[in-house]
Amino acid sequence: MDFSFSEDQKMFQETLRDFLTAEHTSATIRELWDSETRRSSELWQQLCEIGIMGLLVPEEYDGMGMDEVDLVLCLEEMGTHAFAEPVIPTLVGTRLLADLADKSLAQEWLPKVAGGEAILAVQYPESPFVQDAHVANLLILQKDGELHALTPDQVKLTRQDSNDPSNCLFSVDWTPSADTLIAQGEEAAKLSAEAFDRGALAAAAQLLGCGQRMIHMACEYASERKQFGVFIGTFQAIKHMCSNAQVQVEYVRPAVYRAAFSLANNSVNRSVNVSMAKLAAGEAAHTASRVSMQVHGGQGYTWEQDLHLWMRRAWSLDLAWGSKQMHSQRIASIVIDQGVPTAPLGESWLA
Amino acid sequence: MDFSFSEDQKMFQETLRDFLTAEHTSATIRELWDSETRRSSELWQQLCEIGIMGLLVPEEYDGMGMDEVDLVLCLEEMGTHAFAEPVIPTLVGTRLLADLADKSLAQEWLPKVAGGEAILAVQYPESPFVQDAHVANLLILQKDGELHALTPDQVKLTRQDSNDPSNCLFSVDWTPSADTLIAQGEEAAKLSAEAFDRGALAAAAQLLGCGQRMIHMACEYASERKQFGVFIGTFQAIKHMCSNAQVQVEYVRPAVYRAAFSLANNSVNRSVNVSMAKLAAGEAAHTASRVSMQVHGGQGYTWEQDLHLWMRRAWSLDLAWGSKQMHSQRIASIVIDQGVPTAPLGESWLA
Amino acid sequence: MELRFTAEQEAFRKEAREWLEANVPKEPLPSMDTKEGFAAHREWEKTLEKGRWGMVCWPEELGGRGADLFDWLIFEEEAYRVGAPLRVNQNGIYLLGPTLMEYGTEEQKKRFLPPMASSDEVWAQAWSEPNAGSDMAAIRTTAFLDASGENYIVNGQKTWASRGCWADWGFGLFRTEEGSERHKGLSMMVFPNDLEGITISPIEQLDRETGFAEMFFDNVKVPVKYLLGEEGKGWNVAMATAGFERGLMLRSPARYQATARKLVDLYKEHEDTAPVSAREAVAKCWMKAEQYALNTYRTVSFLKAGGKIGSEASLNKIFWSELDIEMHELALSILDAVGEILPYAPAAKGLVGHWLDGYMFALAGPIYAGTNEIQRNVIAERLLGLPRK
Amino acid sequence: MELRFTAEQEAFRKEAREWLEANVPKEPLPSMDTKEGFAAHREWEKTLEKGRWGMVCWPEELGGRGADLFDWLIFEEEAYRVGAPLRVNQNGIYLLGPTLMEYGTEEQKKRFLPPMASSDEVWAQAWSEPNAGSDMAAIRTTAFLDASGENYIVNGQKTWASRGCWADWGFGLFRTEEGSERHKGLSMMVFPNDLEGITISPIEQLDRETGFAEMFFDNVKVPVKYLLGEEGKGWNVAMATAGFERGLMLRSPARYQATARKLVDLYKEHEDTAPVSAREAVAKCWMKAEQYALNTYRTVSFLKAGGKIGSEASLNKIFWSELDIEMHELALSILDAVGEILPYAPAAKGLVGHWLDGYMFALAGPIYAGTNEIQRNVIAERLLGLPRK
Repeated sequence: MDFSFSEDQKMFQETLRDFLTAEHTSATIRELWDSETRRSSELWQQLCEIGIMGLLVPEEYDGMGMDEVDLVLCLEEMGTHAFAEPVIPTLVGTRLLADLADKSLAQEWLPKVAGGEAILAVQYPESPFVQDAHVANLLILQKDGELHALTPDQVKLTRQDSNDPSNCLFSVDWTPSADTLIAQGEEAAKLSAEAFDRGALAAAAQLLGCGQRMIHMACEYASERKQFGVFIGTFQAIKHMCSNAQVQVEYVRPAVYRAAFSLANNSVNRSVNVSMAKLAAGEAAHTASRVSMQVHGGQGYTWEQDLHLWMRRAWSLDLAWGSKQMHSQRIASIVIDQGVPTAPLGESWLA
Repeated sequence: MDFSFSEDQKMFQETLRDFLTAEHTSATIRELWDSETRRSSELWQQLCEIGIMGLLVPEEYDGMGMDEVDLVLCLEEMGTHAFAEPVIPTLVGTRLLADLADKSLAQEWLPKVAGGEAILAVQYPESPFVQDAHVANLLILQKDGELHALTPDQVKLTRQDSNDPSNCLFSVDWTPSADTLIAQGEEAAKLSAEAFDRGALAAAAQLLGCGQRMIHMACEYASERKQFGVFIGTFQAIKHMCSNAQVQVEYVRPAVYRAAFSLANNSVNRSVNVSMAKLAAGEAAHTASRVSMQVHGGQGYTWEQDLHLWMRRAWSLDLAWGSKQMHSQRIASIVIDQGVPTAPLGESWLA
Repeated sequence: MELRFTAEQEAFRKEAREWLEANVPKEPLPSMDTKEGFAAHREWEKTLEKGRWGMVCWPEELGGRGADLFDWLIFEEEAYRVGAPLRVNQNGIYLLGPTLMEYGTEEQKKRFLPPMASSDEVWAQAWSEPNAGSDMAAIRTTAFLDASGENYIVNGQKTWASRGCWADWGFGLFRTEEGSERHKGLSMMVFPNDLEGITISPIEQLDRETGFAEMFFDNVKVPVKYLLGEEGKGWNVAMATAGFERGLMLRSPARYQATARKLVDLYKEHEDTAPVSAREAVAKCWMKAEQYALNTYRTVSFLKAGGKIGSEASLNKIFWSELDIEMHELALSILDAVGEILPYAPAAKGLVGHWLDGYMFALAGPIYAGTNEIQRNVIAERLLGLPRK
Repeated sequence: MELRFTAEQEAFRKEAREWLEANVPKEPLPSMDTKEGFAAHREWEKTLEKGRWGMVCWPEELGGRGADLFDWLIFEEEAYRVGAPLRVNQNGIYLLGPTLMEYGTEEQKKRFLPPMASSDEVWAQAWSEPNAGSDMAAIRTTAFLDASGENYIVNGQKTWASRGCWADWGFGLFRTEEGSERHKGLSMMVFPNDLEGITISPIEQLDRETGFAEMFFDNVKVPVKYLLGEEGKGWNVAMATAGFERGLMLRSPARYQATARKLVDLYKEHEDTAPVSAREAVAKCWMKAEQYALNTYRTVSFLKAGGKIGSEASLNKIFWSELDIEMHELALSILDAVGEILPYAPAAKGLVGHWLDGYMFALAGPIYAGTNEIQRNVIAERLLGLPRK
């Protein structure tokens, strides 16, 4: 029993932090918003050099063969920096391809993923849209319980602009065929469920970082802004709203880490653990948004102030990979209808 | 269109206020708690002398033939003073007897009610218990859609002690017979529905007074208690929690008065208007309880401090005549399933 | 107590409904915080004026109907019922108008009210300054009388001037007494926005529209006749205006009742997929909108009987701003994954996205017109009597 | 990271479960805040001691098992699983015990820990005073050294002394330096409750039980050997104890997980009549209990790796106290009209009423061990770095 991260895992996070702090400022985000694809191949290359995209790629495909526990602090760090490049679908697609019974797609694509030459998009039934379909080199799509893999020339995309300009959503028109089919029946169901949980965990981790950052922004602003002759951070109203948000965010942390462990070990409670992480993270980030906005006052309502970059991230991450309400209903159905799968207070409930 | 009360109505409230302030202190409540019946025939007599119990009794039965609008401020005042004598069941029973097709019971009992010689108890299906059955001279009970009237010798009572010692609850064992039957079929259904709404409005009005009083108690305490060298009422945390409670209570007021008007005029929206009043009053009183308790700190947690007398009233009034959850579900079913009975924003929606 | 509308009120409602149904533009106007939207909304004001519906409770000579506030509430209900455009001159008709009627000279009333009623002159408000937000008494923009005694010379900066980009006139609070502090020495003034020395710079808000502006004053000459109320007593005048803002007029109940009814419809459309908890939550929102309306009718009864409202306005401000957010959050949770799509995106089909727009706007509610934290202080100290220090 | 229990931990759990199932009284004990309940609970402590389950993470020579805090958490889970009695000596074993181990002299440890472990000596805590509640630094009860230098002479009044009515010993904070103010000049001391000059007066609480007492000190002689830590440095010692109280030990996660599971069962029993919104609310409570447990395991991992916790304890205090109220309110709303019936009423059938009892107790949660408002100040200033002034 040990909840702590290894030195390697923490160092990985620090490397990423240094990179994002230097290369991915709010000015970068605003520039990307004004760009054609809203995605940066330079940032993607650098990310791959750090090793993030090869992390989940098995060693036989030139990757590092590591797991979600190795990754989760990095995902959190991306949330801290409102980093929105298509990391989540690519990671989810990576494991999906690696886990296919037929290894040919993995052989073709995973070395490219590890090398930063391929981006993956993954559809899941809980959303009508596909994220980052416009920059994906391979799209893994679902229809009638089947999984299909398509190349960009095989799909027609319609852009669906989101409230979060960093969130690139598309409706995808496509036709399934025997050539595109990669899994069906039980295999497809299992892979699809795992993919969804993996995406949800990743989004939860980013929400955690994002929520914590918005609280810090609020505290910084409240320590600089004066009204009534004092820093507004001295007012209990401000203090207590920040504290309440912090309580929520703090309790998200272990839920996210536990969900990462559950995924890495395919625990029997994987789905409910992931849903808890995603729901709790979505709610905490929402509280942090509201509090930070209120602390910033009118300033927070301007385009110029950076807060909204993070608020929009929080909103779109909350809706991605199952919204709060979807996960809340999934938890209810597992906890109430199916009964908690472990014995009441006992056995390996933690994992 | 006029939301204001008449001078007479306000004067009635003031008379009651003076009486309760003088004769019904927290010491009175504590004494009653230690008494056999927890009810005071002296207080009841004085209340009847003021005229409260005859207010709803039609003039032909020696009453004043007035309505819920004339009454609602007095009910609120009772809540302010945590006055728990069996006013609500007696008022509800009064109108029920008056509205029966067969007038013989009204002729027999209503002059006694107006004269302070009879107390009524009324059962309603939303509760397994009957309030004040032990002091009632006539019990109006329900079974299988029929209404029955029984005298104390015809029932067997089992005391069910409540968290609120002022709330005297009983399970009632009884046998319906042709002799006890007073209404059935549509008549019974109509009278029973009206009785329930009338009881709920009365409880809502008492909750309103009770909630407001608990906020005032909190503010008084916060203006006297010092910590950190200042009155605790100077802390924003205390101020803001009291303000939030006050916002809630303030918006209950017109909902309660409107429900009284709807009952007095048997408006088409009577039931949903009553449910709104009861739900809003229950929630506001609950918030006021929680806030007042928190402001009082440890003091509020003692038997010695008076706050809990009002807290217990709020709890038991909330559960009486349909709980928050019951009324919330009734509102949902009327507003969502049946559709709002008035046109969208138009016609006489207010009444 | 009589909560049924009179026959006259019902007739008034009928007339309003018929006129509105015949005259409200079939297509929603573009946002009033864009140049073309502002013009379109000003056009709508002229249409209203022609029908004598601009401010029904204003005197007939101002294009009103000399009606009471109940009629105004009824008109608002009917306007929201048919989805009439919002009021581009709200700073004028709802806030400055009532203030002028209370504090203005006869000359000022004659000069300003008619073109306000017709929206020939649209008004911006200019309270806040960069360092005077919640703390409005920290105002530093000065307006000192010049040697001739004919003009105030205004210097400084205002911010969050709503409608500041397009409006013709502005009003605000200025420090007229040298060396004065806090609430003292302030005066309320109106001014044409095109005076020499005024520079207006739009503030780009969350939705990239510019409903607000910064206003810079560089030795701007404002004639003394534009002083509203007594010199040095501006704080009281401003508080009266703020009371209108927080309280009765800025946010008429029909606005929230209309949203609540749309929310019920939205829920019914999505009943199969909405979270089970949404059902009671929707009903509760509907109830709160109703409570807000009831309280407004109650307040109007009280005013009609000669009552005055003061700090009670703070209760309103908290109630409507929190309700607005609650309703929009709930709608977005019912819409689930499509809730983030902008109105013009194909999948939004022109409707979904308006809940998002509404939410973005609602988020500002607990901030403008005095943050809800300030309102809670007011309630605690003035209504509940908690000690200031 | 390894979130599976080790084979040793599983074996420990099995042993604990078997022992508890064999030894936990079949009938719940009377409340520990009644005379007979206190005695019965002390008896249970002796049973625990015999099985070496009193404090599993204490050293073997104190009747413990030299186990780590993970084992303690596992033991607590198993204890709540079978509904074992609560710990009457919690002020001793959870709060003073760890403090003694950190600040006590060897002699003090030897003198106090063994009878604490066996509950031959049950402890009361005596922090608060009538004018020092949230503001604990306002303590006025004095303990000045007498001329001989052998005794402190204690005068004053403590209040909210939990278990004060029946406990054998007490500990508290006293002002030992004349003229000192606030956090300075305070010292932590232990004392037998039957010393001459101590008068104990029960405080009747909401449920009419007397879990707390007032303690009056009238020239009470407390030997200097009962000073804990340095003279004048009592604040630091007390803060360490308060950290245990708010943080890890006072409220073990299993307590809330057990309540959450009961809540799920209650909901299932009443699924037909419960409000539709209760379903998601129940699931959310279950989730929060889980989050609290996870965070505790995380904290223990951190401590095991040599970390120290300070102000983080304030986060815990808010989380468990609010969760406890949330769960009990939800249970009462599911029970609806029968929710107000006392446990002994016939219709309560012995079960329903316990949710009410639990709720009454939970209401005190945001108040004791430092009000949640104080905790929010701590979080804001010490964890988030917001300015004090």
